Amino acid sequence: MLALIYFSILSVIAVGSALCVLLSRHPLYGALSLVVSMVSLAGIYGLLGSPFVGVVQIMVYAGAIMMLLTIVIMVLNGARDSKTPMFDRVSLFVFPSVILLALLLGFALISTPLAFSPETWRGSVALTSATLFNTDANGPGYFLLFEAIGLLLLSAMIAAVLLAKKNLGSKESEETKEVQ
Amino acid sequence: MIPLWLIPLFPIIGTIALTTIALSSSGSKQGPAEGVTGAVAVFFPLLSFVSVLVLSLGMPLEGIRQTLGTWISLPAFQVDIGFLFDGLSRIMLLFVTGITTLIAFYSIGYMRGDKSFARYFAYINLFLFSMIILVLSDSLPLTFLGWEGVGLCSYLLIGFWHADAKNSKAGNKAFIVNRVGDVGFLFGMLCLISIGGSALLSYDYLNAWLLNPVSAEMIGTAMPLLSLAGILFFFGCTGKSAQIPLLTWLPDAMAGPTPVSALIHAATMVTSGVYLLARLSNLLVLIPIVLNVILFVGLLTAFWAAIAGLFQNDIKKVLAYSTISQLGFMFMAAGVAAFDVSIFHVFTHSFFKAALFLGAGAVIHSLTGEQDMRRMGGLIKKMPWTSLVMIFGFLAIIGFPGFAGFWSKDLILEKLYVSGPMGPFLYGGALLTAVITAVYMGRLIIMTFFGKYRGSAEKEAHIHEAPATMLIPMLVLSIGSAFAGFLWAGLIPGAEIFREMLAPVVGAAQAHASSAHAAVHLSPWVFAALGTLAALLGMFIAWKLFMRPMPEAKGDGEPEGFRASWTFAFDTLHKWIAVIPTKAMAWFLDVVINNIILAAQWLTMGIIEILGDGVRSLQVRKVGLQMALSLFGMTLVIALVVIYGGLL
Amino acid sequence: MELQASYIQIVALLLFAIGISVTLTRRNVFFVLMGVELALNAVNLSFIGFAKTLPATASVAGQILPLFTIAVAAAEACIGLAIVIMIFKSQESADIDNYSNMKG
Amino acid sequence: MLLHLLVLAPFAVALLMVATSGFDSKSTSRIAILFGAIFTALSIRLITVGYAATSPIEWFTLPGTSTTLYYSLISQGINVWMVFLSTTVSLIALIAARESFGNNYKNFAIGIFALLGAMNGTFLASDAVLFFFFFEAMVVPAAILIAAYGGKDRKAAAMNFAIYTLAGSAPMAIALWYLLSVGTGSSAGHLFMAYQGVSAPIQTLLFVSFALAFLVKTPLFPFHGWQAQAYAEAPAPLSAVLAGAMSKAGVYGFFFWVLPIFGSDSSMMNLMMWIGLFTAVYGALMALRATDAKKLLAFSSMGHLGLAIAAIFSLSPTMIPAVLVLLVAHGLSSSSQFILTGVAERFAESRELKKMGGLAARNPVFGFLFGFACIAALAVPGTAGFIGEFLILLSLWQVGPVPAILAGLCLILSAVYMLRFIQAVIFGKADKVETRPCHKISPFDAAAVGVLLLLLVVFGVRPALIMDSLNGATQDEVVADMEDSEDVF
Repeated sequence: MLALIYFSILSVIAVGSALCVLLSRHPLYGALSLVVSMVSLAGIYGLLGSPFVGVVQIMVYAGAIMMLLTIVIMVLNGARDSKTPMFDRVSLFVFPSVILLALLLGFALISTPLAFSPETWRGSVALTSATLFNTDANGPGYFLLFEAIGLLLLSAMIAAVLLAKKNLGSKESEETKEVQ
Repeated sequence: MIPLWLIPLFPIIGTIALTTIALSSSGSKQGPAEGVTGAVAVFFPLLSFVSVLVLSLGMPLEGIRQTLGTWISLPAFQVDIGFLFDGLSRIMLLFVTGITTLIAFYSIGYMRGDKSFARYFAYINLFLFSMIILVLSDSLPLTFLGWEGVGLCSYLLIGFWHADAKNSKAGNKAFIVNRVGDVGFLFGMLCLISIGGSALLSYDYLNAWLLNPVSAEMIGTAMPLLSLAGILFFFGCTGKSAQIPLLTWLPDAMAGPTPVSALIHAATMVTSGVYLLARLSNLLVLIPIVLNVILFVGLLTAFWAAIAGLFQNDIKKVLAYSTISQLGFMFMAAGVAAFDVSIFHVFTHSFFKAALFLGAGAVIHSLTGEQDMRRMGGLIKKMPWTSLVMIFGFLAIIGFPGFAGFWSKDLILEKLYVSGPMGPFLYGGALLTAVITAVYMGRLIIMTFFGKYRGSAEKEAHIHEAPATMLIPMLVLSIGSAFAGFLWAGLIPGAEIFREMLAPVVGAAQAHASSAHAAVHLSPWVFAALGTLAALLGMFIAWKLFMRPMPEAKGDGEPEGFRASWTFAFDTLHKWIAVIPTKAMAWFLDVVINNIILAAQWLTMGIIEILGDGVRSLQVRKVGLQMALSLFGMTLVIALVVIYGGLL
Repeated sequence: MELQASYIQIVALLLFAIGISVTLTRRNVFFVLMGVELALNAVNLSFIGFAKTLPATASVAGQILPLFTIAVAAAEACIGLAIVIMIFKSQESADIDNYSNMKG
Repeated sequence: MLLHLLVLAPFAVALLMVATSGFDSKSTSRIAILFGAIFTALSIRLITVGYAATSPIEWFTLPGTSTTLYYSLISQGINVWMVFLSTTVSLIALIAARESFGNNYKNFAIGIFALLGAMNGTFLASDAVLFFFFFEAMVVPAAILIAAYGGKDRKAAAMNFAIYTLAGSAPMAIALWYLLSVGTGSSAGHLFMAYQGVSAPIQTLLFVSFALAFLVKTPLFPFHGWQAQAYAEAPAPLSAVLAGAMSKAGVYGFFFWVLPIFGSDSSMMNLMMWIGLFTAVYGALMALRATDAKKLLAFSSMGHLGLAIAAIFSLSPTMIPAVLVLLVAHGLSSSSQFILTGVAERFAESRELKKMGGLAARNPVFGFLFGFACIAALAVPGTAGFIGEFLILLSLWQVGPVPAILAGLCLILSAVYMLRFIQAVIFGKADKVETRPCHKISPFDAAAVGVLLLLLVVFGVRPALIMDSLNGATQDEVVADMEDSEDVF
């Protein structure tokens, strides 16, 4: 009962702030609403017994990613075209389909029997790390995925640096191009 | 004992060495050192000649056989690389290597100063290699290797001065016409394979099979195919030996350097057809129809070429037509199953025709490239030695008593006469041809050496006797053309060395053939007298007709009018039978069919492109729209799943 | 009244619907990016919600995969923002409709 | 391991080449040639090994079927030589490309290595879907290379090439999927059994779908529209690879897939033989009229491969060695001819036969190599081409005189157009091409082509070097399979 109350509060906040994202005009407001939505999602994760994912959600998503986004919005003045209409003309097309899709899927969800399992494991740090770094030959092999993610992040970093460097467009970068 | 493979090995080493010289010196301006190159070029043929000589002296009667290894080895098809050195290949090899050596020596003088000196000798050595393989091999496929090899060298040497498109066109013609014959050869081999497997391609096995009484029944059933094989092999021979219908390439082949004409297009390569007929004598005597075809083709060719020879103004062309004519004589001999006689004529012919060509070469060389006889004359005073050589060759070819051609031609005529009921007619035709031979050869000698010089003055100043490197081979050959005939002098009892040498190879076949019809007995002196009379008559006619002031030379020396239609009759025939249909077919395929295909292709491509463009125009620049569309589509799909999936 | 497993999925569904709507309808490029993040979050929630319906070992995978999703999202945001910065330099606009004249 | 190396390592090398410098083409070419040489050495090793197979690695299960597909490679008598051709010709192309591309060498090498891997995969795959995968994969690098490095009409040529070949093999994909869904496995034997189980009209449909892919790739008569254009527009080293190695994939497909699966259908086999013969004559006649040097070679190549197809479908016992030797000979001679024509094109700055000429006098080494290559191509005895053509003649003769006569006609016609080609390119007046400096074939190119030509002579004198690799299980297997359609698998 208590869980339902907490869940209701958190999910209302999450969905409500998500709607704020949809409806706010200034990107900065949108970003802040998104942060709120993410934090409340982290709460739901904790409520459901996956505290580690919740913590990561706050640290990485709400913390790092959204901060990065916010900084970029502020630096570039992301609201510069505030005169243009908020929504694209496609919206006429998108909203009905999204609503229809949501209805269909929701219907499918409701008609599917789904129940919490009493024996489910708590996603603690210990369990997560033990699973993630299980290098047994017969194990789940997540460590390989982990390595791949490491590579992905590295390459994303390099790519971002390269793109940003090109963006500078200064004489210096022109010169380095010529030297090559 | 010298291993047989040494004989072809020497010239191929020579080829490689000379190719290396030619290529490595290609960068330098003045070309390779001619002395060294010439020495290498003569040395390797000479080594071959010496080894053939040594082998010949110690040869057992049944010959020497050596197998180097397998060439093609399949369950259904087995060919060895093997050599067979017997009476026939001995004679062929002796004069092939000998004459090649002499002509290589002659060429040092003739080709002096040419930029492609080394390349020339590389080709000559390669030619010798191919010719040796042709003659020495013990099976038809390996002979075919040499057969195409000599054709290739002939092509390379005819087009030797390839800066002039006319020369390389002549080379192309020679190769292509030969290729047509070669395909006949190939199909002949295929026929033999169908009869008795690939083992039949080996000469020894073929002969054993043909002579074995056990296989008589099998031969009987295979007779149609066997006849076809015989005809096809003969067709191959007509290509190589310039007989009707594949004879047009030889006159054009005179575009090559004159020593090449002497070596390849007179003395050696063109006689390989006769050689092949002799090799297959056991097969041919079983199929009289093929023999008859050979006989009539030989007679027609001899007669036709002799007439055409009358009309030529180019000194080399006269010799070319006379070569065709003489080859016709050889084929006639083969056609009456007198294979040893035909080889004997090959042998003597190689001497006197080489001498004639080399003499002509010396004349051309001294006149700085003038080949038109109408601009010659009176050269006997300026070039006595050359004239002597040419006159020796002339006497030999017309069959003047005592000279080489006398003996061999006399034998051919005799064999023709005694060949059967048709004998006297054949004899008459051949004798008439012999008279014409004497006429056109007399014309050549008269126009070149007698009378007054008719060319330009600047060329007259340049006329000189040939240098020693050229003269020595010429003299050797003229001695040969004077005395080579005594190896088988029919009138002198016991002088039959040549026949005895060939007997182990062709003897059985000829015995088989001569048993077929009753021999006609007539004194050999009668034939000799008639032959001599023919030669004298021809000389007299020539003297009467041509020993008078010549009209002014004009044009390029090609015959005109009816002479041209006679000379180029077969060119025209080939053009209408082969060239124009091929061109028309190619035109049809290229212009009609190919364009239809291209149109179809264009249409298909157009449709695909329009479709692609249509799809692409949906997806230009509107990422949002596309995603919305895909979302809509996804929704539809899910709706369908939900509705028809039983959830609703 | 107890918390039901399907409630979580419905919340995830709502978040996803809002996320995708944001991505597809908003013209500002930052909103587009944020919509993607929102949709990813919804998927994460769905993962965990489903994980909790499974017993013992089977429930682990669903709780691990969101970690990877977050990591990928981080990489995506990183690149996406870098591209936005680059485009901003040449286009001087946050409106994605103005970007459409890039060749493609 | 050897097989894996030959198929996968080229892709790895292609990736590695990405990391090389695009500006120092000299060092890039060195490393590329080094790798090319290593692959050639590996392929020679494969020839000595002969029969080998990798243990199948499970790939995936085709949706809608119960058939599991494997990544499995096999080497037998014939495909070891195809791999030899692909590696050798690629190496030669890498060598020859040094002269032509300069700064773009790196990307060319990447494409060639990718193509090499795909070709080796095509030749070595023993699983039908794996084969098809590589067969399609070949098109991509080839088309990109044509589009990037070709002549004036390169875009259209690449487009034609890609669309033609991809569209041509699309029916095969469907037919293959169908066969897999009715059958139980994806080897040729399983497909054969599956084929036996379907009704006659579908059998015909399946045959046509399979044959179409290879008809286009080889190419044979009505589907050759892309070929002359692609070969002509592609840069010479690439044309060498296309003609010398890639075109063999079509013939190989006929031999290794169509014949074992559909070999029992004699009327279809007969039809294919006539198509092959017609293509042979057609190619020769078109070559006769060609005015573009590379188109001439393209048609000549088409003619030769038409002969090979005709021989395959003659189903004579001698056809396997015949086709093998002809393919090896054609691969070596046509690739060397294309490379030399590329050199001539650089000299004359045109592909038009009219504008060439006199190169023998200006550059004797080039003239020698060119003449040699052309003469080897017209099947003069003593070169490998003769062995191939003679055995093909023999195979066709066993079917009947008319096919053999047509093949003999091709022999004559090939002499006609090749001599015309020689005359137009290297003979004639030297001053036709005005004097420019640097007109020497580079010694490296000359040596590379020289080795190819030497190989032609060696194989011509000792064809056993090639044919001996057939003395395994393969030959009997295929022949037995052809003669009676019993289950030999």
